[in-house]
Amino acid sequence: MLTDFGNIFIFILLAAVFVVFAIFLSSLIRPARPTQEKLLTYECGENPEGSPWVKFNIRFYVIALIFLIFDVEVVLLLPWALAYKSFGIVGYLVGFTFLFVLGLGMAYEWRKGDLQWDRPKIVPPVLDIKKFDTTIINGSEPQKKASVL
Amino acid sequence: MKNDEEIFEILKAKFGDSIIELNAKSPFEKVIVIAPLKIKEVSYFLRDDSELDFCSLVLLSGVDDANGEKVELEEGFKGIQGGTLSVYYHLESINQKQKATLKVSTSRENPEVESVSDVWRNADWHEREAFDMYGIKFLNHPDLRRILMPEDWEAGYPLRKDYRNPEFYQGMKVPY
Amino acid sequence: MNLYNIIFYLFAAITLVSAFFVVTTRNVIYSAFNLLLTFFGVAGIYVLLGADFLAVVQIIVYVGGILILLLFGVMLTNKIVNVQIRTGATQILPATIAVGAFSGILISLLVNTEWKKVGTALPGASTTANLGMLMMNEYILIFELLGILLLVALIGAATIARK
Amino acid sequence: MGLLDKEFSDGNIVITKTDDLLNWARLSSLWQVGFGLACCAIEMMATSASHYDFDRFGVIPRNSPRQADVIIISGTVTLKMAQRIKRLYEQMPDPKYVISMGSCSNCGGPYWDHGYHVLKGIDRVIPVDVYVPGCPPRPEALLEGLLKLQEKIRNESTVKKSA
Amino acid sequence: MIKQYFLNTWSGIWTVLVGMKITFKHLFTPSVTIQYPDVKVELPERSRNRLYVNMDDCIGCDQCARACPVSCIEIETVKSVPGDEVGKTSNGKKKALWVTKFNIDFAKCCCCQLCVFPCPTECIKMTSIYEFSEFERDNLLYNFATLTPAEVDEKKDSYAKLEAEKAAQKAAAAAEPKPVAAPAPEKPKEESSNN
Amino acid sequence: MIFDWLSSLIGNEIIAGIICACLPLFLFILPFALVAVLMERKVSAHMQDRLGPMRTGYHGIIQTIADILKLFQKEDIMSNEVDKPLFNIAPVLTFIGSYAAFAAIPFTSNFIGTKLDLGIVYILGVSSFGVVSILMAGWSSNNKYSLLGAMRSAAQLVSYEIPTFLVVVTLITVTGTTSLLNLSEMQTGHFWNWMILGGPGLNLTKFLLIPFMIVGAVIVFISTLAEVNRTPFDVPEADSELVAGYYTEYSGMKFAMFFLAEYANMFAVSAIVSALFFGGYQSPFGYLGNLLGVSWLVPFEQLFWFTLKGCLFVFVQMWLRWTLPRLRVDQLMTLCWKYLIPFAFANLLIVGLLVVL
Amino acid sequence: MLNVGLNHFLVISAVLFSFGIFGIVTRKNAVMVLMGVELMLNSANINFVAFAKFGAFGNQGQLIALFVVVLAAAEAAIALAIVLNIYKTFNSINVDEIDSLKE
Amino acid sequence: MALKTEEMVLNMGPQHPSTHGVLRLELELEGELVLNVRPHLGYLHRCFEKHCEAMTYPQVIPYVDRLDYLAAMSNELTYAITCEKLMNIQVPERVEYIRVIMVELQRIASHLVALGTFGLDIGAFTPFLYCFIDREKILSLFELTCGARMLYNYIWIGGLSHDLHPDFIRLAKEFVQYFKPHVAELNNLLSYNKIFIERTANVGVLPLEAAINYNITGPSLRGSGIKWDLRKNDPYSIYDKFDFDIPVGKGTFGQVGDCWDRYFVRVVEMEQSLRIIEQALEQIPEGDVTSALPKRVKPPEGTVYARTENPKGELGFFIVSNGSLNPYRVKVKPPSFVNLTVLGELCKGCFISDVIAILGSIDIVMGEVDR
Ligand code: SF4
Ligand code: SF4
Ligand code: SF4
Repeated sequence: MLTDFGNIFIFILLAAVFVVFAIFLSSLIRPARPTQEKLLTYECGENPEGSPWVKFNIRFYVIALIFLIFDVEVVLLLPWALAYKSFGIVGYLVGFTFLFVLGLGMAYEWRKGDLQWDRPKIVPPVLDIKKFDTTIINGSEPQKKASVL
Repeated sequence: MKNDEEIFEILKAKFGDSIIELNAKSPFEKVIVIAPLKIKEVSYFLRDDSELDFCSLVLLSGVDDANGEKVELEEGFKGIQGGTLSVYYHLESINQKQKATLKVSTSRENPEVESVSDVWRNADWHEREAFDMYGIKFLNHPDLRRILMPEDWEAGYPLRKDYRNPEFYQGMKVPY
Repeated sequence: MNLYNIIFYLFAAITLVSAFFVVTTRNVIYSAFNLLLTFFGVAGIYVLLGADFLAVVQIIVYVGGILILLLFGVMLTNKIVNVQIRTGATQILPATIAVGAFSGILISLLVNTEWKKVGTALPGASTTANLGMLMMNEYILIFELLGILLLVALIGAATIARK
Repeated sequence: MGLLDKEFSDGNIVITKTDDLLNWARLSSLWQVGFGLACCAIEMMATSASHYDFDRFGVIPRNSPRQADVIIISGTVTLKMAQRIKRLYEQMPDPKYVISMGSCSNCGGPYWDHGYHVLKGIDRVIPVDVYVPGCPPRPEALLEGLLKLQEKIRNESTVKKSA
Repeated sequence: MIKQYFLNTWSGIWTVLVGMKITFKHLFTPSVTIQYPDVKVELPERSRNRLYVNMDDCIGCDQCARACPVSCIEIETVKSVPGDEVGKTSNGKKKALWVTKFNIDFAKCCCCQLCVFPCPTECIKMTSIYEFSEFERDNLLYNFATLTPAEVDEKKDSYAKLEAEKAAQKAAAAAEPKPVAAPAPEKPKEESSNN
Repeated sequence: MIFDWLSSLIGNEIIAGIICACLPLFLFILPFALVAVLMERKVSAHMQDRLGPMRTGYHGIIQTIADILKLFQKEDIMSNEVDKPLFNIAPVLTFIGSYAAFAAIPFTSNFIGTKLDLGIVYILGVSSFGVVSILMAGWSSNNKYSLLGAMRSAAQLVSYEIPTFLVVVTLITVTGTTSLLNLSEMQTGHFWNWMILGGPGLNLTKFLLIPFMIVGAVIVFISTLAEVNRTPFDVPEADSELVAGYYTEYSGMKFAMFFLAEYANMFAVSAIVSALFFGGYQSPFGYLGNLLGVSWLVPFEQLFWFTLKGCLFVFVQMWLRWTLPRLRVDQLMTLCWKYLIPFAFANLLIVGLLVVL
Repeated sequence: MLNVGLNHFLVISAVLFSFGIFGIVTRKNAVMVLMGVELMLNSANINFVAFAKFGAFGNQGQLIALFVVVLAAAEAAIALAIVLNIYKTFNSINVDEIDSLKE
Repeated sequence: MALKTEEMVLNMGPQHPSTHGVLRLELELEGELVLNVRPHLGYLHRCFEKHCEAMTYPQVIPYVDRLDYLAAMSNELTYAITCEKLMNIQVPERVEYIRVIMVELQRIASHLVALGTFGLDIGAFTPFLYCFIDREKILSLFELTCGARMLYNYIWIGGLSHDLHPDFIRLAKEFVQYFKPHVAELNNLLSYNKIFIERTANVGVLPLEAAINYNITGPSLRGSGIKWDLRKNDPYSIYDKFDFDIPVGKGTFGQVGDCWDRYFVRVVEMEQSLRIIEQALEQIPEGDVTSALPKRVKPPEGTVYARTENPKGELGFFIVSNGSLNPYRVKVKPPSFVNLTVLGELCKGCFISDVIAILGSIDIVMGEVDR
């Protein structure tokens, strides 16, 4: 008996076998001439400084956190979406409430700025110099905001 | 708009002995010669005085005057001893529409000039370049390293007139 | 020994072996990647149990969500510079004995209990819709509560992480 | 040890045919390290731009040397750069080829005499397959150099490339 | 705020569509590619690629070598002895030097054309040949001198003989022996300039 | 069903299954990848007034074969610093992730790898293998560019799963099925039955649905674009920033596998978009086979339309790629979380309401 | 015995559960502890589903399992956020160390 | 954010697709954020200044070409002007006109590369190739005139190496007509593209004060909103005869002085150059181009500094002459070099992708930076 998932399993196995086989086949004819330099990590021709395996940016993490919650939410919605029609408007309202609650969460995150990448306010280079008067050079033409779109 | 003489007079009045002379030898530009260790003060004044207002440093260039004695260091090779290295500063004021050229000269054996990289930020790299090419030491420079040549270049300062190329660098033959 | 059994043993092996590696490999990253196999194996077992929706959910949530989060967590919280990310383990021997004993008892209990068995027929083709109906009928409150739970988790997690 | 590392004594017909096929593949798909040095690099860019279109010859730039077959040294190689180029070259997987484009990489070009910081010819660091003269070489000249290189590859055999 | 939000959405979509329209239009414009090895465009007459020296016209004056910033031209000449028939240039000048060596190293040449202008006989020229890649760098050193090595030796010998004769004559003529100046090709005093 | 037919022919389901699994790989993906890579180069070339590969075969038609054969001969570098087991597994996993999706894609009405009811959900699920494999590749390469690329990629892929999911849920509310086969079957007949035009049937709801379906289709297209890392969402492998992203360190055949998986993915997502909104394998005008009464022609027609639609979307992907600059990482996230997801959310709610009313 | 029945699944789930516990007690890394928890949750789910099939639950078992998955996700999110927070405070996620670090 | 991720030092370059040659940037990263950028130069240090000391004045010109190899004509003009100032040579009218035409064409060509590669850095490949197609047209004009595509050795001290080709004026006019719509196309394809705007507007804002203190010149300075163009403010050659505008950054989509402004200044500058070319093509007088060439270039003793507005900014030559045939010292004021100094300042606190956008927008040429 081969169920639908059995087929999928065969697909997966086949994919693995295909890749392994292709790589194996190529190993029959490809050369292998490792040298010291060749085995260095590539970094634009420079010596890599330090390992890349350092702690990583938290931003990605928060994204993944939020994602996980939404992921399960959608998973919960799937059975709902298949079934709610039998319950008419009540069924819809159930899902609506559910979505609404999560929408609240989303709005909260939005307000709190979690959906956007933190970026420190870029301080333009400040120098101990006096303000520059452009009118001397530019003349006093009004600087209007041109809108292209 | 002030001409070179006027600028010289203003500076002379303000800084006295630090301003050495107004060199008008060249037919094209007059050069105000300044004592090497006073250049920073003068620069600050030049930049901040509203009459002068030299807001930007156009160019900072080192020059090997090669006015010392030529001595035979090794066989067939002439070195130079004594004499001076100079640094030229070309300044410009955008608002006042005026230009000025400053010059400092310092001894070849121990070339030390006050750095102006605080005054004009772009002087930073120009000074590093002058250090790289001539070995002029800029005092109080934030980060005086070689900039163009490799940092482990040991054969001296290539734009000096008595520079000689090494035979090998990191195992690579240098001359043709 | 039919195909079903073979596949069952296969998945059981995948699950258990990889789970074993998860808890014993010293490299956290390896553990995390082994977890992938475990989740996959468990998904296979769900399939064998006729819970296809759950199997897919397992892949989506565990592999696509939790595992990624764990990987990020590992990458984020380990000083990996120069040191292999290895974590120490404590009290291996006592733990092995205790856990071994515990699992022995558990297994014998489970096996020897006479579970009330009802038909072994596979549930109908689409479990998903069934689940949906069930959810809308009997577990509607839980469904909404889960929504609130997720909201709280979302806000909580983000708040904690942001601190 | 792959086939490309072995030596074959003489012209077995199958081997020759395989040889031809493999050579054909290598020569028609020369991926280049996307990498420019100086003025010649601009001509190299012009060569890959619409008017001359490197892509016609199957040459596409890959930024990572790991996936490239040919490195075009396009411009002045300074002593500071030479070690990096050597490393880049080394990091390319075999079989790999080098085109030296322009006077500068051929022998220091206009800088051969007084250039205290110019490497007088890239062949002092890495083996060169084709020298393309010119300063800068016209795009056509570079293409011709490429054709020459293809010619060279066509006549290669799977015998180890003398590198 | 809200308006900005929708405006952003709209301008995002719209400008993308505008861009797509442009690229789509280009999909059907004929390509500008020159199919090089099959089609070779004719280069303009002034095009500067490989140098060519018409040795029949070259008088070995060394002007070009001195004008070259890269010093990639190497010329060696030997004076002709009176009996030799060196030949004439096409504009009628009489040649006085045997050009024993006329090397241009195209591995160094930067195609700047500075050597072309000072040539009195216009025999060094830029051509439109650009296809001369080589597998070996040494092949890029072109020798334009037409004399064979044997001939070169012969010319050198005969000139040395002439010199020796002259020296002998001088020695005979002069009361005390004077050191003979090393034979050097006659150098015109004038500096090379640009036309 | 081909599978049933095969198993009755051979008499062994496993072998039939294997053959069935081989079919898309060898009959479809590999040829498609060959064509698509060439197509990419040709399309980009002609958009840029160039010609593209010209010298291998007539107009370079066998360029990709040369590429593959060459990659075959390339040395496989594994630098000292890499984490060898993971480095080797990553390409396999990548390809598994992209190939497993093909199991549930209906090529014709009677050829589909598996008649899984959960087809579309399953496809979205297995794509997470891709995420893991990318993290694996990036991490094991021990290269900063790789790791940066992998991190970006993972964050991007997971984020963009949400809008896709939401739109899929929207569609489920309309159609009540999660199987791509059923979904395609529903859109049979003529193109006005396609989901983009409100689905089958002729009533008010259908017309009300049209604008929302278009919004949904756009959202799905954008987010699938992001899921296959195509411009303008190609930040993970942004070649002007991160050299080659997470496969910077890969060479030779392993790199080829990433490449293959990328193109397979491209087709997979195009197929999904077309199956969801554009009738899948359905012909827009009815079938010639039905008209002529030769029923064996129908599957071929279906395959033709399916391929055509898939390729059309692949073409649009390429078109976009050669038109647009790329976004920055944070903008990518902003686009997803602040634009696509809210839109998809609202879309879902409105469509859900429309359907029950 | 080889024919797969309920007991087989129960055994698997029990072993998986034990591995989970083993992980929790032996590993010091907080993330590893979390992985152990995930294993345990999975084993519990296997039980639910197994009983859904063999027992008298019907599909309810599956639904409960689905809820457990959701809970697990929420738990993982919160727990990892906490781990992160701990890490920020103590610069370590070694459970023992944190134990001794807090006053 | 309390969590400090460890700093990661990432080398970008010398072999990197968007460092425009062989610049090496050492980025200190915290995740995606850039904390610090340390440029390392010198990978293309070709000892230009040493060569000058060994060459005669005319022989320097080929080397001058190789400074900013994207704008060789402009470099030659600057050098020629400097030497002419030193020797006090007045060049004929026609020469001036031809020079202006050439230099403005070169400005367009150089800007095309700048814009194209900027697009490439942002990720748009196609505009890059469109730019190169147009550039190729300009190069063919140059090739027609002096035979070389990139490095011309055309503008000599006191004159030109060749007169214009008889076809030149016609072809140049054709080019001007051909090119005009292409600017609009580039704008539609790239400049006004929402993604492009998002990537460049409000990124790398360079305030005017800083720009002037750093002595940033050229389009990068004008992007910060000041009409400072040597063609108007310190006229050389015959620029005072032409009617053209100086575009400045207006902060159309963000703050004044962001990447988009710098970019767009270049676009508008191309249009203005077209205007200059059109006028010059109309007014060009007849005459001889070689009449003022000095027989030998032997300037008197002295120092001189002269400068012009190059595509990249203010290029100047400081020549110390000791009265011999060789310059005693030639110091270049390389605009790219100076403009690059501000990079570290601009990149603090932005993302990796922004570094590339900023670097692309200040448009450097390594040949000039390293010399
Ligand atoms: S050969 Fe000529 S064009 Fe090429 S890099 Fe050297 S100087 Fe520049
Ligand atoms: S073209 Fe220039 S480099 Fe070449 S030989 Fe003539 S003068 Fe020398
Ligand atoms: S300048 Fe002309 S004639 Fe004189 S040596 Fe050179 S090529 Fe011969």
